[in-house]
Amino acid sequence: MTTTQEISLQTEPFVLNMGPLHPSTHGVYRMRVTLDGEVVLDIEPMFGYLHRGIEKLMEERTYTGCIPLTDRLDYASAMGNNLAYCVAVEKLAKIRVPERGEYIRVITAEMIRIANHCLAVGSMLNDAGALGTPFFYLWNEREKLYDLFEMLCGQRVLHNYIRIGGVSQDLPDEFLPALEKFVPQLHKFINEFEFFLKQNEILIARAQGVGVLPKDVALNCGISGPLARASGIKRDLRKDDPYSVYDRFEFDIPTAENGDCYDRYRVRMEEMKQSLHIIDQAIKKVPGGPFRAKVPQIIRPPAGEAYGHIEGPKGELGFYLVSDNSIAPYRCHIRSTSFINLTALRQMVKGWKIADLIVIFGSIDITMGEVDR
Amino acid sequence: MQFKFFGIGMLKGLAVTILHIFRRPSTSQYPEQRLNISRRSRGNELIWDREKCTGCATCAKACPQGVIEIVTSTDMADNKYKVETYRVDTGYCIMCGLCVEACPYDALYLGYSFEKAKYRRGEFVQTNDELKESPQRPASGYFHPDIAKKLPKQTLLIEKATEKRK
Amino acid sequence: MTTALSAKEIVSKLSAEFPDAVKEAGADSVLVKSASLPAVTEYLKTADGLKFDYINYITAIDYYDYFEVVYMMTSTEYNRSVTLKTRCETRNRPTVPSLAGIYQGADWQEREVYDLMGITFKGHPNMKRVFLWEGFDGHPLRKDWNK
Amino acid sequence: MNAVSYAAQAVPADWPGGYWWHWLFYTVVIIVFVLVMVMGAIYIERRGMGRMQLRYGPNRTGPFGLLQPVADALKVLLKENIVPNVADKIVHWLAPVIAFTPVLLIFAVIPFQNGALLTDLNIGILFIVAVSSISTVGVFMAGWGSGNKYSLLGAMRNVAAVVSYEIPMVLAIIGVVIFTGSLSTGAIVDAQDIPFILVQPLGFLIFFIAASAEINRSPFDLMEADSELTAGFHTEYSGMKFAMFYLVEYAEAIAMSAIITTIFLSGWRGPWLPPWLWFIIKTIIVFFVMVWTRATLPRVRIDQLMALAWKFLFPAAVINLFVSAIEVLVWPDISQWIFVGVNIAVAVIAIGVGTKMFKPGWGKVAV
Repeated sequence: MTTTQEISLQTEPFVLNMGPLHPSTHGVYRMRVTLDGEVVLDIEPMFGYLHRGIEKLMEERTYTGCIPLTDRLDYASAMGNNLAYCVAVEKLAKIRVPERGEYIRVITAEMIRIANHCLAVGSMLNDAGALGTPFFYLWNEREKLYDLFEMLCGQRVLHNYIRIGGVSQDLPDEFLPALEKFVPQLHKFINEFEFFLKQNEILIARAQGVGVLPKDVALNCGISGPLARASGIKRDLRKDDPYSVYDRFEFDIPTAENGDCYDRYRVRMEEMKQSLHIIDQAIKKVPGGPFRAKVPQIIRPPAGEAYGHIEGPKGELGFYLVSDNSIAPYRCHIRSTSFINLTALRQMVKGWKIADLIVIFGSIDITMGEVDR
Repeated sequence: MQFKFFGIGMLKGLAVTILHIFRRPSTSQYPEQRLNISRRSRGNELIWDREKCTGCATCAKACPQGVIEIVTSTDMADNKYKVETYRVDTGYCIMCGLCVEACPYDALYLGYSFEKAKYRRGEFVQTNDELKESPQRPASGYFHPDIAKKLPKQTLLIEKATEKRK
Repeated sequence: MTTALSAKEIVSKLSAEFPDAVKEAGADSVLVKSASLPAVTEYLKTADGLKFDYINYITAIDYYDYFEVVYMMTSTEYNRSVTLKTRCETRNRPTVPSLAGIYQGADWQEREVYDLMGITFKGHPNMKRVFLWEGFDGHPLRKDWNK
Repeated sequence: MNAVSYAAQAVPADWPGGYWWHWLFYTVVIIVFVLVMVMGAIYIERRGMGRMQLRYGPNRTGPFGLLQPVADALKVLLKENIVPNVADKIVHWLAPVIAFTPVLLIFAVIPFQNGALLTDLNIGILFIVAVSSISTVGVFMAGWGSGNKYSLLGAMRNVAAVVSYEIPMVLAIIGVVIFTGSLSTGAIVDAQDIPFILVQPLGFLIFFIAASAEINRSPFDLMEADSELTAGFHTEYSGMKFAMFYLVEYAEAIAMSAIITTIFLSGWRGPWLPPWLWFIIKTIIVFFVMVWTRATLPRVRIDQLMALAWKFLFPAAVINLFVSAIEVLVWPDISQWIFVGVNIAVAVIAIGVGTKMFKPGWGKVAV
C-alpha cells in the first residue's frame, strides 16, 4: 500500500542530534539522525545517560535489599521487575510460594500490565501529535491503578511490594471490592477509547504501514512482548513458560500480522482487555491462607545459578543470578526488554520521515531506566 | 492507505472530546482540597520508639542504603543494650520500608505525612529524640495493621470521591 | 513449558557434529570451546530438529581466575531452551568469537559485555562501548575494579 | 459607549474630523480588540482544552483564572532575551515584527459593524489574502535566523504548507465572491441573507481546513510540532520576541476566525443582540472549533499535508467553483435556498468520492 519512490533531486544529508533532552525520547535517550531533508537515512543511538550500574550495586546488597533496586529498572512498571527478580531468586533457592501469594502476584502483575499499556499507548499518541487528550484519558485510568497500588504497598510508582517467597503484606480488606468496582469501569473506558481512536483517519494515516518490523528480523533480534506479537510472533511466556499460577487462567494472546505502529497500538489495547479478563477470574478465586513462605530476612541460596523470566508489560524480563552461598548475589544480569527491543529500531526507521521516527520510537515503548540499568 | 471512513472516524473523536466537557474533572485542587492518602503510605521520614528498641541493629543491616546508624553501649539495662545514638539520614533514605519490615520488636515506623521537604541538607539527619512520634510526625500503618485501622480511609478515584471544590 | 535441554541431550546432539567442541557438561549448560562457538551456534540455529532461533541473553561473569560468557537460546517452534558457556583464561584483553553475524540481537548485548566486563568479541561489526563514554578507563563489572 | 452606538448606522457623511479622526479611532479599536481577543483566546484554549481533558485548566490567577494570560505575558516579558551566537542577529530580531504586522493589517478590512471598519476597500478580500501570506516571510526569517536545525526544518515546513494551501483557500474565497459579485467585505456581509456556510458548505470546509493549515493549528501544527521539532521555528526565541510569536499564533487564529465569520457566517448580522456583539460571539465560536480540533486530532505528516492540499482540497475547490459558477450564471434570480440543497449534496458527494480515492503520498522512501 505504501509505494516507494526514488529521490530525484540531489540533496546533501545533514546530521541532526536528537539529544538526551528531547520532548519525545521517553527519558534520556539520544540518537544522531542522518537526515536528507525530512527523510531519515540512518540513526546512531547513544545510551548511558541513565546508567546507574544497578548490576554492580546488586553485588553489594542482600537478596532482599536488591528488591528496591529492581523497582528503579523499568520505573513505569515496578511491580513487574520485582516479580521477575523474585521468580529468579525462588528458582535459585528453590522456595515454594503459597497459593494466596501466587494469586496476589498474578493480580498485581496484570494490574501493572494495564497501567504500563496505558502509559505506552498514551505517550505514542502524544508523539503522534494528539496534544495530551488521549494521554490524559489513559492516565486517568492509570491514576485509578496508582490508588490501588498505594492502598496495597504505600507507594504509587516504586512499589517494592513482592518479596522472595510471596508478597510483603496481605491485601487490605477494601482492596478487592475496589478492584471489583474498577474492572467494569475500565471495560467501559476501553470501549469508549476504541470509539474515540480506532477509526481516526489521521492516526491510521500516521501509524498504519509505518515502521514495519518483519517477523524474521524481530525473531533474529530477540524482540519480545507486544512489539513481537504485533509482527506475528505468537510467543507469550505466560503461556509458553508459565510461571506462578498462570496456567490456571484461560486467556488468549492477541497478535497481528503486519507489525506496524498501528498493529502495536491494537495489540496493546487487546492485551489490556485480556489482562482485565485474567483479573476477573483471579478475584473470584483468591484463596485464604498464608501470603508468604517462611523465608528469613537474609537468605543464603546454595551455590549455583538460575535464570528466571516473566512476561513483563514490555516483553521478556529476566534475571540471571549466580550465587556463591553468600548473603549477596555473586552476579546478577538483567535481561532488559527495552534494551533488546531497541536493536531493531534502525531497520524500522530507515527511509521514513522524522515525524515517523518519533511515532515508531513511541510505539516501541521503552523506559530508559531499563535500557541503561 | 486511504481514508476508508469518509472522515467519520475524526467526527467520532470530536464527539468524544466535546462530551468530556460535561464530566467532572478528576484532578483535585491540592492545597485546599486534600485527599486522604493510603493507610499504609510510606512517608518520607522515620519514627523510632526508644522504649521498644533493643539495639539489635537488624534495621541497620536490612537497609539497602545503609542510612541507619546505631551506637549502643554494653551496660545492659534490664537485658537490653542501652542505645546511645540512633541516627537516620533521611536524605539518602529511599523509603523502601525494609527496615520497618525487619524490626522484630515493632520499634520502627514509617512516617505518614509526605510534605517533609527541607531547605538544608543537614536537617535531613535526625537523631534520637527528633525521631519520636508526635502529632506533627504521625506514624503510618505500613506493617502495623493496628495503626492502619485508626487512620482515615483512602479516597479512591474509582469511587469518584473527589468532593466539590470548597 | 519451555523445557531446558539437559546437558546430556545437548552433548548427544552436538557430539555428532562437533566431537571435540564440548569440554564439560554442567547441570543444564554446556561448556564449549570458544574457538568452535560460532559453528556450534550456527548448527543449533539452523539444524532442523533444533531451530534455536531466539536469543534470550548474553552475559559474562568474572570468576577471578577466568571469565565465563553465558549464552541462552530458545527455539520458538519446539519451545526448548539451551544454555552455552565459554571461558577465557587471560585477564587482559580476553577475546571470544562474536555471534553478531548469526543473531542480530547479540550485537548490542556483546557491546554491553565488552563495555562493562572488558571481553572483546572478535568479528563484531562495531566493537565500542555502549553505556560508558569512550574515554572511561577500566571495566566496572570486573570484581577487581577499584571503586 | 456612545462612540460605538454612534457608528451603529452606516458611517454618516459628517463623521467628525474627517479621515484622520476616523483612522485614529479605528486603529486604537483594532489594536485593543486584537490584544483583548488574544487574551480571551489564550484563556478559552487553556480552559477549554483542560475541561476536555478531565482537568480544570488554570483557575488560580484571578477569579476562574481570568488573569492567566496576563500572568503569562508578564512572565514572558520578564524573561531574559537570549540570542544564540550562531544566529543571524538582524534577521533574528526582525522576524517577530514581520510576522506580527500582517495580522494587524488583516483587521483593517474586517467589518465590526455595518460600515464600522477602517477602510471599506472595494478589494477587501484580495487585500486579506495578499497580506496574510507576508507573515510566512517572518516565520521563515525566524527559522533561518536562529541558526538551529530544528527551527530551519520547522520554517521549511511552514513555507511548503502556506504555498500549497494558498490555492484552495483562494478558490474557496472566489466561490463566495461569485455569489456576492463584489470583493469588498462590507458587500459580502450585506449579500449574506442566507449565511454562505449553507450556500457554500464545500467552500467553508475547504477554507476552514486551509486556514487552520496556514496558521499551523489543529491537525496541521507541523511548524512548531512539539514532539518532533521541540518548538519548531521559535525554538531559539525567549523573552519579548517569544511573546510576539505567541501573540502571532493566537492573533492569526483570531484573524482567521474573524475572516470566516465575515465570509461564511454573515459577519455582524444577527437578530436581537447588538451587531458588534454578534461578530465577537461568532469569532469565539469558530475559534472554539479550532481549539476543539486541536485537542482531539493527532498531527498529520508533512507529505500527507501536501497530498491533502493538492490531491483533495484543490480538486474539491475547483468543483465547488464550477458548480457555484453555473448556479449564478444560469439561474441568477432564483432564491438561494435551492442552491443550499444542491450545494450540500455536491459537498457530500465530493467528500465521499474524494476520501475514497484520496491516497496521501508515499510513506517510505527507498534509501
